[in-house]
Amino acid sequence: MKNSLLTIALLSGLSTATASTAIAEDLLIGGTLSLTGVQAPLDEPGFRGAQVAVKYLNDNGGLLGRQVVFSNIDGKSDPVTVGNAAVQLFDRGAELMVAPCDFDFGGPAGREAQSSGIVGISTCASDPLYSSWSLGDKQFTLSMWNTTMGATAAEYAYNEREWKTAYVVTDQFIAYTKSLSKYFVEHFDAIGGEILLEDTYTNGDNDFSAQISRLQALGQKPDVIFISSYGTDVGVIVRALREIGIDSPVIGGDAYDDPALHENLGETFGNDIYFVTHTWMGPEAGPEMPTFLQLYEEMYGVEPDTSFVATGWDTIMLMAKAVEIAGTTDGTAVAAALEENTFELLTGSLGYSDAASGHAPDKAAMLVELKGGQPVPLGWRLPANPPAP
Amino acid sequence: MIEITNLDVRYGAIRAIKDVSLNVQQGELVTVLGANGAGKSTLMLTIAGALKAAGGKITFDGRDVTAATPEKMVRYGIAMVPETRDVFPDLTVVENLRLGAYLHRSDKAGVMADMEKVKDLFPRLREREIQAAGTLSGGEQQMLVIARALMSRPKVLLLDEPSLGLAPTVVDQIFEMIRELKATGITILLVEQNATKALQVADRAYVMQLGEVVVQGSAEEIAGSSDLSALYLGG
Amino acid sequence: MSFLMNRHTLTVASLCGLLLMLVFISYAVDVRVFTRIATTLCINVVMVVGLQSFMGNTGILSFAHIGFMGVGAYTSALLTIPAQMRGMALPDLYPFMEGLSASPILAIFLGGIVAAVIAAAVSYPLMRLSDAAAVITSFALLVVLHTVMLHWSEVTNGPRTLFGLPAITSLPLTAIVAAGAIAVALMFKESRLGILARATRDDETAARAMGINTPRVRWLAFILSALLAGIGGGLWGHFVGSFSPKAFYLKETFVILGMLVIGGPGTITGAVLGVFIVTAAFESLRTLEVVLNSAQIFSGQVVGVTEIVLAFSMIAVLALRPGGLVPTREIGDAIVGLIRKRKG
Amino acid sequence: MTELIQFVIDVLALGGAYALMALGLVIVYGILKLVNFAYGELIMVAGYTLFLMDGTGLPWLVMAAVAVLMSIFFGVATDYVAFRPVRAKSVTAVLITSFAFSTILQNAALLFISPRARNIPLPDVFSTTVTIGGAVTPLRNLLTIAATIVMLTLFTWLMRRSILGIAMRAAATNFTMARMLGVPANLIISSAFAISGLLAGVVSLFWLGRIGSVVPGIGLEPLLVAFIATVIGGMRSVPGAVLGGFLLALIDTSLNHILPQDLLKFRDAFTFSFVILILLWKPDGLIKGPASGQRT
Amino acid sequence: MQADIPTTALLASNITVEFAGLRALDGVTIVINPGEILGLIGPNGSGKTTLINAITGQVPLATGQVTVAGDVMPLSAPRTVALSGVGRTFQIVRLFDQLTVSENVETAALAKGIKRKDARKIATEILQEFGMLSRAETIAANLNYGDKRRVEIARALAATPKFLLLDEPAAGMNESESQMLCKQLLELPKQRNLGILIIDHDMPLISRLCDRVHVIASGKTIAAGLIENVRKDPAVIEAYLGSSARQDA
Repeated sequence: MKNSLLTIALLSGLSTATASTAIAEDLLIGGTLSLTGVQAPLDEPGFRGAQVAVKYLNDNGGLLGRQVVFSNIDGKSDPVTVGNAAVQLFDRGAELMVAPCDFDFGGPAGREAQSSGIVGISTCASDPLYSSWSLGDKQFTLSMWNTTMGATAAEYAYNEREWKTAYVVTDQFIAYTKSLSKYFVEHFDAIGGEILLEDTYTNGDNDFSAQISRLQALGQKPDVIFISSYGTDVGVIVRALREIGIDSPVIGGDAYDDPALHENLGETFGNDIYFVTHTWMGPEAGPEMPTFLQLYEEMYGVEPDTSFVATGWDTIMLMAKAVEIAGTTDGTAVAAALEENTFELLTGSLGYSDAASGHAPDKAAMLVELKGGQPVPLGWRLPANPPAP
Repeated sequence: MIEITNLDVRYGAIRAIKDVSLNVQQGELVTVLGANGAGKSTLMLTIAGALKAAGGKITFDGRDVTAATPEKMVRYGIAMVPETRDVFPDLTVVENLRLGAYLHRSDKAGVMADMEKVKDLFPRLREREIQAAGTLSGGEQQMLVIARALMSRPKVLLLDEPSLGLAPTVVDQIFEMIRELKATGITILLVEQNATKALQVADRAYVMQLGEVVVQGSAEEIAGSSDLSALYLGG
Repeated sequence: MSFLMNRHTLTVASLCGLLLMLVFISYAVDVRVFTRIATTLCINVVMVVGLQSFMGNTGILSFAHIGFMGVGAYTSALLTIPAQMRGMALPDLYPFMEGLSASPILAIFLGGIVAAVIAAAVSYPLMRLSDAAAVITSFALLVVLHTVMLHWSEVTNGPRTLFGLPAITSLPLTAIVAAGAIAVALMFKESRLGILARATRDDETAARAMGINTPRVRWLAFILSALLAGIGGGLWGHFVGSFSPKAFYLKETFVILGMLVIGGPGTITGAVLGVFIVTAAFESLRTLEVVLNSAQIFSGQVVGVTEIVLAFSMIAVLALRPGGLVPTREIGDAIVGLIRKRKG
Repeated sequence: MTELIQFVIDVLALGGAYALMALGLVIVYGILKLVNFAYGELIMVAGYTLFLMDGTGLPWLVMAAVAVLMSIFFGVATDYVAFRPVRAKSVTAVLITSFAFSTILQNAALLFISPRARNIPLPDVFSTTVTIGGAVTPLRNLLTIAATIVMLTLFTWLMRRSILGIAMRAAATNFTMARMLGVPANLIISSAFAISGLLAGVVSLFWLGRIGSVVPGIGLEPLLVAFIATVIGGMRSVPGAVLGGFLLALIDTSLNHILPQDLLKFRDAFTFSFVILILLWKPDGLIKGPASGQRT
Repeated sequence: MQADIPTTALLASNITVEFAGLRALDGVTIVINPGEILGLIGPNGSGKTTLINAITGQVPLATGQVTVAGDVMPLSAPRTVALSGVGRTFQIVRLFDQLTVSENVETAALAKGIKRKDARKIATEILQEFGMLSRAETIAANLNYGDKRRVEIARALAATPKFLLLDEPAAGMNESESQMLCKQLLELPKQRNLGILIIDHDMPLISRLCDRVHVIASGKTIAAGLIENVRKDPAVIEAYLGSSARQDA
């Protein structure tokens, strides 16, 4: 019994060992994007976008003359699994790491990449915690930080629409949801708006009645409602508000950029909702977008339905451009290339500050409106003076 | 009608019934006597299908029913009135009776008629029909379980210690009813500790001791034999 | 000679031998993934053997075990996250806790002690209950612990990922702790308390009629079980480096419970074997998942196969072999029995 | 006044859903004295059935009926897969197998459908808002209350008047005796699971209607709710379960209004501590169920 | 009456037990003296087992109290009763099935706070006495029925009780097993200054073991005293055979 057990253990060890001997000429990019769980709506489109980019690179001669292999192990929206998956990928010889969205899930991959001396880029982590300060000098995020995202929302509300009072709901779920509210509140306050009430919500509660009763107790209807939440819960909250007759405009961050959410809200509830996100999947977004749209449709047969597919493409292309500049995949050299250059991407132009100042991304945001359950682009925005992290 | 041959029943390692053979003919009232621990109730539960036999054979109307489930036995026409007097305490008297007629649930008119019949037989139950069975007195509960058993239109009624724990006057009433039941032609197997009473109504009797049948014969023979007290209280 | 013949020594020796072999193989193979699996396995040994101390000896199903793992992990985290990281990792931390610090090894054990203290404080009255009521209260206790971890931002950083634990957990360390857990659990099982606990498990009424203080005996078993869970949690925390309260909830409960139920809750041998078997099965299935994924048989990604297989195995084991694979006899007993048979 | 009306509607709608959930758990517990940990997954099953039928063009009521049927089917399947093989062995074993079955269903949903939230079709009336005495409330809330009344009436009729209901009540107190009257044991148990599934199916329509989508883990909350409600109301008492459901809704809604935000997030911790205390005080729950029948 | 009872005896006085309104015991008073074997007999359902449960604190009393060697027992406290020196066996054997025979016997000593090593010694001695030492390491569940019964008695003895309440100890034993048990039981009271209460249906066995018997029927004491007298007591015969037995017999 004992022997057969050990044999099994040994065999499973060996099988992973053989799998790890990748063909030396290929350039392996590891990914720990979550294809399942709460994170999937953000990561899975990124995964699709990344595959388009890899095919594009390989069709055009690869990278540094080597074919690119992108291997993603499902991070299952679980920080622990993400960390394990990252280690497994480095054992297989991954030279670059595509980390999942958000600090909570992307962080473990970033930390493992850093300890292996490898450059890791998160497709869409926007919390300023996702920085060289917390993860190390070889870690970057493709996304703008929440400072920009929150400030963009605040400026749009106050400056462009003259909504003077706001009610803010913060999902306590992850660093992203908390800091997005924080920077919105900070900036809205700074430019002259008034926060009527800040309330909290916990992801998965599916019950918004307590918050509604507190909002109603205010006796004043807010000009705008800022909801920082995640996944289907955004839909739950908006439904609950609308059902009870609160029709103030709702504004939020890139978590709203999810077709499932738009469908969930539908024609009835999907109105007067605005969100700040990475880009717009239409030719009006930028010069390279039509090419990408065409490649994407060739690969999947459908049009992309969220801007998160662009984050996947951009992450791979950003890596490729930096590696070309550096001439190697060595962590230090690639990191330097990223720090010193500005890159034109589907999600706008992007430059980083140096490691000492956190690898803060310098990037514009796209504003989108939801009308009758359909997203409509409002254009690029760059807040004049975003709050400091 | 019931033919038991070489029956063995075990609780784990205990042989509660050892090699018991017994028969009951149509229309007969047969009583099984014996002190407690003799295995009488075990015998009844085994016939009713609630316990499994370890050996031997039980046939009913010529059909082998040794391994039949309790549900099956009722269907075949054997109704059991256990000594624990299991009324469903939260159900009303009528609900208890309706459940007794579970097998005939599609025959609504027939069940209504049966219900009237048993209420005639036990007028006390008519008085209490919408009362929860748990609130009845011990004697009334005993009537209810017998009445409920009758609702299944049994060919054979298994009565396990119907006098247990009842006041003497109530015991007399119960035995009066058993006599009346017998007059209707139903076959009855009666287990009793109260030998005197049982022998007064029975046609034949078996006496069990520590899991075995030690004496059998007609009610008169058994009643006449002087060692009955010895069997119960030792000699 | 008589020392070697002691069945308990033999049990501990055999089970530790299994762990030693695991360490040895992992060094021989020298693949990081294998080492990680082996390390996780050893941590699971601590967890499952801990659960066995309570469930096996008292016969009461406990859902709360994994909650105490969380307590241990968070305690250890509070004591070891470096000062410069605390601002980011625990932004809401109570000021008086900012100065807390201990060496990781010490912190892991303190985590166990804190878990044991909390278990001791909350569980005594629960130990009066049996059957369904006992299970529901342990389930409720898990929900309470989970809710507190999820929302006590000042200490746990709320539902958000806590990071910055020094990654000191190595395979040798976990193997040593696992061996220690096995020895402690066996000592407890064979001690006065252990026998009394098992007596209450087999027949509560008889135990009471004998004057056994059932709640107290169960309580002590529960404390030991929480102590081991806390230590397991600390080890795990320093292994993965970052986690959130989600890591200590139903899914993980299910895995730990599955390992124990399949192996056999009645014996420590069963508990350890359960961990090995389920881990081996899990890793093979995970490989299968990868294969299925690349074959693209299912529309999307293949996920959850491991859990489904584990669940069916649990049902099968409970239906066919309710005591698990090793229901009553420890491996030491079996060896002694074999030797005697050969001699006699 | 407006606030009061709002409060009452909220409590009744939430309480109705809670009561039906609790009832589904109690009906099985009453007969088998076993907790069905896979109960919440019946709600998930109904949700995914709705999702899968989206776009078939069937009238919503037909889809709802099919969803409820699926929930009933899986209720009975729970009995066959998780309970029957181990029922006679031990309480612990059944608790584990039902937990295992819940895992199977959840992961099957992960595997065969999707880990992502799926939108479910909802009738237009669910998005309608009505005003009663100045209080604005979704029509769905009123429908929930109506459905609760209908279900409770139906349930009461079934348990009081139908022979099957009487048999189930009888089996809850004394299983062997019920069998000795010709009541088939397995039929009774399967019926209990079927009714459990029916209740879960109906309640899922309203429960999921609030969210608009279904995920594999959706069943946990209803399970927890049913747990608390039954413990408050009495583990084996049918009226107790209903009362427990409404009481829990009252407590929840009141806490929402009274508790400060900082403490509100610990609400589950409070309610579950309360559950523990009740069980310690009265292991059978607050309202005593039917007498267990067996005399010593 | 109370004054006559030696302070070393077990006295259960005026015991009334009710189950849901049903009176299982009604004012029963019983005395067990050290060094004697007292038989407790009565027809089915008369409340014999309930009396043992009442004495050991396992069912709540409606009235009455239990005194063990002068100490008044608190209500519903089986632990206190057990630790005061009252051991018992059960109608349906209740062994710790997964424990070995030796461990089963040890538990009783361990429960009293005796150290593991000493408990083992006690167990060994008692098992030797019962001729079961060769089975010491057997898992209790694997014993045959008669041995289980004996282990249960051995276990009760390991707590060095002052009183032992045996509920049908010979039930299900065959003739030779029950003979052997009889021999062992007869020696116990003198050896250990032990008071034994024994319930059994086997009247020959009772008459062999006991001098004195106590008869209850329908929860009430109907007779008590020497066995020859009790057997002839009309009330007893009536209780066993039925109300009109006197006239008929």
